[in-house]
Amino acid sequence: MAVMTLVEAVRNALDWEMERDESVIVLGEDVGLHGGVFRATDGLQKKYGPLRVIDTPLAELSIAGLAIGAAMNGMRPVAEIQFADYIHPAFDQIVNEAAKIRYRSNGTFGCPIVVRAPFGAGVHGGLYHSQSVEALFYHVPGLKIAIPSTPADARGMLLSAIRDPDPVLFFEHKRMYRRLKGEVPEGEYTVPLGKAEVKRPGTDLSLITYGSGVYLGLEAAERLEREDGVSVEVLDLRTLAPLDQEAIAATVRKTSKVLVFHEDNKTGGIGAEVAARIAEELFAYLDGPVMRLGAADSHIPYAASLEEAILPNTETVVQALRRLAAY
Amino acid sequence: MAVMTLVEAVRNALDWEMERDESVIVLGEDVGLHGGVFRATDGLQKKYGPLRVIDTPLAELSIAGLAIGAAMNGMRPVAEIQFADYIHPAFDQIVNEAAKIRYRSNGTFGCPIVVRAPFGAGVHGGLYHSQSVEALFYHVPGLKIAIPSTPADARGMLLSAIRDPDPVLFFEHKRMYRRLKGEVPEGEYTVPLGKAEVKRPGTDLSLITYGSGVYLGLEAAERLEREDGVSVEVLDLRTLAPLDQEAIAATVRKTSKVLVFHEDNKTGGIGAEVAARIAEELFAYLDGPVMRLGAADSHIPYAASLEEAILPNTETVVQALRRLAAY
Amino acid sequence: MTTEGTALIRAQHQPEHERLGLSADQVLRMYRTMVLARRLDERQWILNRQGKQAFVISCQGHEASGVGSASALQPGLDLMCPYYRSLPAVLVFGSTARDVLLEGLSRAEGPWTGGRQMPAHFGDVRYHILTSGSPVATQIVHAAGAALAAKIRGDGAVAIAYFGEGATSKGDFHEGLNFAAIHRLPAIFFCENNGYAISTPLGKQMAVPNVADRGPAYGMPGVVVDGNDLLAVYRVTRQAAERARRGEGPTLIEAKVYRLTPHSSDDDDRRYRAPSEVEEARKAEPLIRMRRYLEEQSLLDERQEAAIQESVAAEIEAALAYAEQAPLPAPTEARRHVFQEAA
Amino acid sequence: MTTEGTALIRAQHQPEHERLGLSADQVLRMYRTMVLARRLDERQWILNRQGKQAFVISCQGHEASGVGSASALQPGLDLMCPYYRSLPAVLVFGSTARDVLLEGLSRAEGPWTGGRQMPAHFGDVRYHILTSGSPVATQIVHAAGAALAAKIRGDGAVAIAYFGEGATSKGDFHEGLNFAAIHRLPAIFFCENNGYAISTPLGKQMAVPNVADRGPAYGMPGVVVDGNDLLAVYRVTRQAAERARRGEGPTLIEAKVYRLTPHSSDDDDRRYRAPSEVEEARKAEPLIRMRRYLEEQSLLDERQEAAIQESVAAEIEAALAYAEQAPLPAPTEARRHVFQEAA
Ligand SMILES: Cc1ncc(C[n+]2csc(CCOP(=O)(O)OP(=O)(O)O)c2C)c(N)n1
Ligand SMILES: Cc1ncc(C[n+]2csc(CCOP(=O)(O)OP(=O)(O)O)c2C)c(N)n1
Ligand SMILES: [Mg+2]
Ligand SMILES: [Mg+2]
Repeated sequence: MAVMTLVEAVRNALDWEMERDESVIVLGEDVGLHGGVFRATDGLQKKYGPLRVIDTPLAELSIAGLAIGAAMNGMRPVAEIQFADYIHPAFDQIVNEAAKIRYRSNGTFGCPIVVRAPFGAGVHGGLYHSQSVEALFYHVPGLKIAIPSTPADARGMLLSAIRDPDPVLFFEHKRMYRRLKGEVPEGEYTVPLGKAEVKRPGTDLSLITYGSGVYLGLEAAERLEREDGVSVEVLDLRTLAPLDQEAIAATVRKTSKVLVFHEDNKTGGIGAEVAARIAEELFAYLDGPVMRLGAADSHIPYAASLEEAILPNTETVVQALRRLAAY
Repeated sequence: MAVMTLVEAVRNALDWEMERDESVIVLGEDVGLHGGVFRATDGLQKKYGPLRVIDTPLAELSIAGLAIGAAMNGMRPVAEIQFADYIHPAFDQIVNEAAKIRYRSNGTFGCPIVVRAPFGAGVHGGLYHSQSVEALFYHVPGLKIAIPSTPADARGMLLSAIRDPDPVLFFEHKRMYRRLKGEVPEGEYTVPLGKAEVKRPGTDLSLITYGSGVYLGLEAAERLEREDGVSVEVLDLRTLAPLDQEAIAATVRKTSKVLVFHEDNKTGGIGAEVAARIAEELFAYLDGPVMRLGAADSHIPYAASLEEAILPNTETVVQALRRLAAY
Repeated sequence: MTTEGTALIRAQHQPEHERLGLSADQVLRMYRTMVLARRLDERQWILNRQGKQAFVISCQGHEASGVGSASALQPGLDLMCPYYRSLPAVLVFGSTARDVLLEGLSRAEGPWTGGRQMPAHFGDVRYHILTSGSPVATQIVHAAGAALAAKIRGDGAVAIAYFGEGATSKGDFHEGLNFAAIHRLPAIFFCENNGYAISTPLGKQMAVPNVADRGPAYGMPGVVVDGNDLLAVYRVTRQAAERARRGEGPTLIEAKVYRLTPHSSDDDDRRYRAPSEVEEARKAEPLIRMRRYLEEQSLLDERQEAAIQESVAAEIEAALAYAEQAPLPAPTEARRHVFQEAA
Repeated sequence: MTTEGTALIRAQHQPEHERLGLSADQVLRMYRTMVLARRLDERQWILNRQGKQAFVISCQGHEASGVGSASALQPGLDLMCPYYRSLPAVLVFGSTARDVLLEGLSRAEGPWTGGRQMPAHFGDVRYHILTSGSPVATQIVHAAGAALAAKIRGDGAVAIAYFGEGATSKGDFHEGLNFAAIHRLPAIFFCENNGYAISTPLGKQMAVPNVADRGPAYGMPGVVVDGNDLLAVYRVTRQAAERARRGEGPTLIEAKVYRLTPHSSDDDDRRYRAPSEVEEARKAEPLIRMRRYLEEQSLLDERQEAAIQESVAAEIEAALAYAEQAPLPAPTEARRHVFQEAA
């Protein structure tokens, strides 16, 4: 096993899959010669040529639309959106086209595309280099949404995403691109979509989260263990759509107290659905309210003093867990 | 008071406000000479001229973008998207621009636009003339979302929306455009945004809903009263963003059993947020799980036999209410 | 007189279809497809009035542009991204009257959508016709993507996108054409300019007289063709396909046509255009025009015309009989195919 | 020799700025604004290296295009939709060194965003500079919308949108220009073509040599101008503004410039362009060019040049001193202005 950063794991997965499967192509802004502004595609154009690693014009609608057209003609395109904040121009192509192609054709066409994008805040990117966009697509039937939180998951899940017969949105937390390092199995190693993972077992409280929330959550859990003697289980959803209902049920049944947490703002976030499901389906197991924590319902400002006031942090997670433990 | 259909109430509101305020303009596809495919703008171009009632090219991105630019230059544009299903090309302009203009300019600019669109299913429109899109915008800070369920609300809320200093998405259920008739106060009559309304008081169960859900809900409530002697309170949210938390709390405190219901598909819908809030903030008042009901997590097919299998109806609402009553 | 001179004179007198290398049989088949499209279209309006088909959107007036262009391509190899007026084109690629009516009546067996979409939402994987939805212009980008795939594989296929002039106003048109031109993709962008987008006339859609004027702005030829003239459409499309297959890149073709019906069965076109304008247009309509050509070339007489009409009518009635007895989609089907089902 | 002849000769020898009706004072002021923009830009790179300003995105190479075009408009009447390289243009409309550095250091008092956005996100309601975000090309449509409002009110204002050549690939460009042309709006679409969109060269962005070639495709003039030539930019922009005010509609202007810096402080341009190319471009850069012109016209000597440089430096240092002591935004501000606050 090699040690890789998150972005290296992404690149490695792309390389592996392009080597293995000729129909895999990569397209996006600056992905070729430049290797991507985060270097996720570094070296791929040199290796696979400009026909398979395509520098597109500055036009996200068409990045998605081209991927869809190529997918309907036998390719497995992996489109990169330079920042998740710039996926919105492609919203129609993703939501009205990619998500509906299989259904509207009565199952005769598929749309096996992956749309990758760096997302998330905490890098002083301001309103337009900080967004979490997963919740905007979450309501749309026909889309899968994956957010790996470790380099190993990133590699394994990206391979699964590329091989998936349906459109997958694959969001990579940009703040974790280089900070995170971890052992990554090489070769044929896949992590299935739709499977959550307990990143830290615990018995008293459940923290259900994903993405950067896993790290804040693990830190908070350790503090609670140390300072309060409270044992927190941290469940990393990994795939948001489809949700791993069994894993959610298992942790709730185990602890009966749950905090759903994400970096993204609270209202209408992924946490709303997770919490609503628990409240409806696992009501009988609950020893307290299903609590939620997310960023303030605000855009994300640039100045550090402002950004910090919007985003959750370990301290706010600890406080929420303590409120929950008090029930 | 005059009796109007829903679409007449919309037209009447536009006319009233264009007469009262020179800065109000209307733009969209076929809104001029043709008067709109649903006739919501019928006669307005004749009365106010082609400078204030503008037939745009077939290009929703720019319909929204033009409205934004005109709003920043002193106008109060009311943009029509011909079907809510075609609002997605304008997603970027609405989400990345309109919603963020006040925040990003530190409060120095505003974006007082209204984007109106007919939405909703049940008219055999298939995947692209049936969508509910409110949940796709619900997560975005800076947007208000209004869905009137009666002609009077439509007129009163649309006047409030046009006068609102911030962007308002105003969705009108197309199946109710002509079926619904009701008394509508004329002249200066506004219904404030952000205020829900109890459309039917009750004591045993709460049904929280909006849009077409109000009608299915009222029918179901009557059946429960008649057949089961169970009293159901029907709360019409009217404005989804911002939610009327007080009204929600009031009905939950009153009945302690709640069904959140909408025509839109369930996962990640508005109901998720409403249910999650109740589960978190009103846990102590609950005598049963917060139940949700919505369409199946599917696209909406054209054939009647298929569409009926996806959408909720009075019977499914009655069944859900009975399950709830059984707690 | 030199041999060359004789050849020249013969060429001048040579009927257009021969000059294009088309046999009498081939043009007659093209004409029959136009007739089939028209009659199928008319039949659907009747079904609509009978309350059997909830919605109709027509190809009437678009028969020469659809048949002429699709006939210049290679079914089975080339790819088509149709729009809702592409009935004549999809018939050329392999779709049948039965397919049309199964979908018109939203039967389970409908090969394009199985009743999940409104009529005229073409898409048949067997014939390389990519699935289409209702949003205008999105398929233009798909055609560029399909052409990109063809170029990467080097399989020699050409992708054609069909769309109206209203569709050219959307960003999809701009981005699709721009990309195709940069990468010299084997694509044809075929605009059927019928002068209206629902009620919106051309002058409110663009400030230039021709959609084709935009080709050069992307670095591709823009060709205007009389969309009522089957053979002219065939000629320019074949040239575009040859160019594409030579690796020289895409072409924008604008066929000037007229929509002979209201926008759809939900539309009342008297609100925005004079009936006299429609009547005027009927005089130049593509079926009459082609019939006259065939008569002038002595390829068609009244008897033969009647035979075609009869065989088309019989084909449609047989298809309709089949479609009417075919079962509606079962409610249990409704939730399938949101995602691929486990094998 | 006739009087006419003499006038002609005089005109031929007349300095370009006089021919444009600009006084010596006016061109010197324009030159000073270019210098101010350049020095402010350079200062921000130093602040970046000092760890004081997290991000810089430059206008270096865009000074003549920004100052020349904005100077041809009427600040206080006309509207500007800037992009992140519009520092020279916003200085003309009223923004100051202090504004720039307050925003560069993300201070609460920053008049554009109060520290909510990255540096170079211009927008000042006092000067009719509409607020800008980071998404490329969206402001092109806003300019059309602002021009529509101006036309409806008949207030004589012109709206100008600034953007790079990369931005022209987005649907926003297409839809904005198309609408403006149809409605003959008083708008100017001003493209600063610096040959790259981050790493992507022009040839991967479009298959035509000039952005301006697209103007006629929308029904508006497309004008190419040497963006290193202040007075040439001024001339074509003034013509476009006059045309707009006469009600004749919009103009697309393409100023050919070169980006003298990496894309931003996060970019390493050696990955995709040769340092020699940058060196070559420096020889033709707009400040040197304008200085030479002023010297040739005897409007500027070394002493005067030194005086300008000194006064600019002093202005910047005073602004920086102010900005550095200005408070950062209070955390309590963070949640404000999502919606308008109750009065
Ligand atoms: C994105 C989008 N917006 C609006 C519509 C509604 N609509 C359907 S067809 C049409 C007009 C299309 O005009 P044109 O492209 O000229 O094609 P035509 O119908 O004239 O053949 C409109 C506005 C749509 N289907 N998609
Ligand atoms: C919609 C969108 N996509 C991507 C980006 C990231 N991005 C910022 S600037 C830029 C290049 C812009 O190129 P161009 O328009 O030529 O302007 P230049 O920077 O060269 O002046 C890109 C890709 C963005 N800001 N917005
Ligand atoms: Mg048309
Ligand atoms: Mg550039």
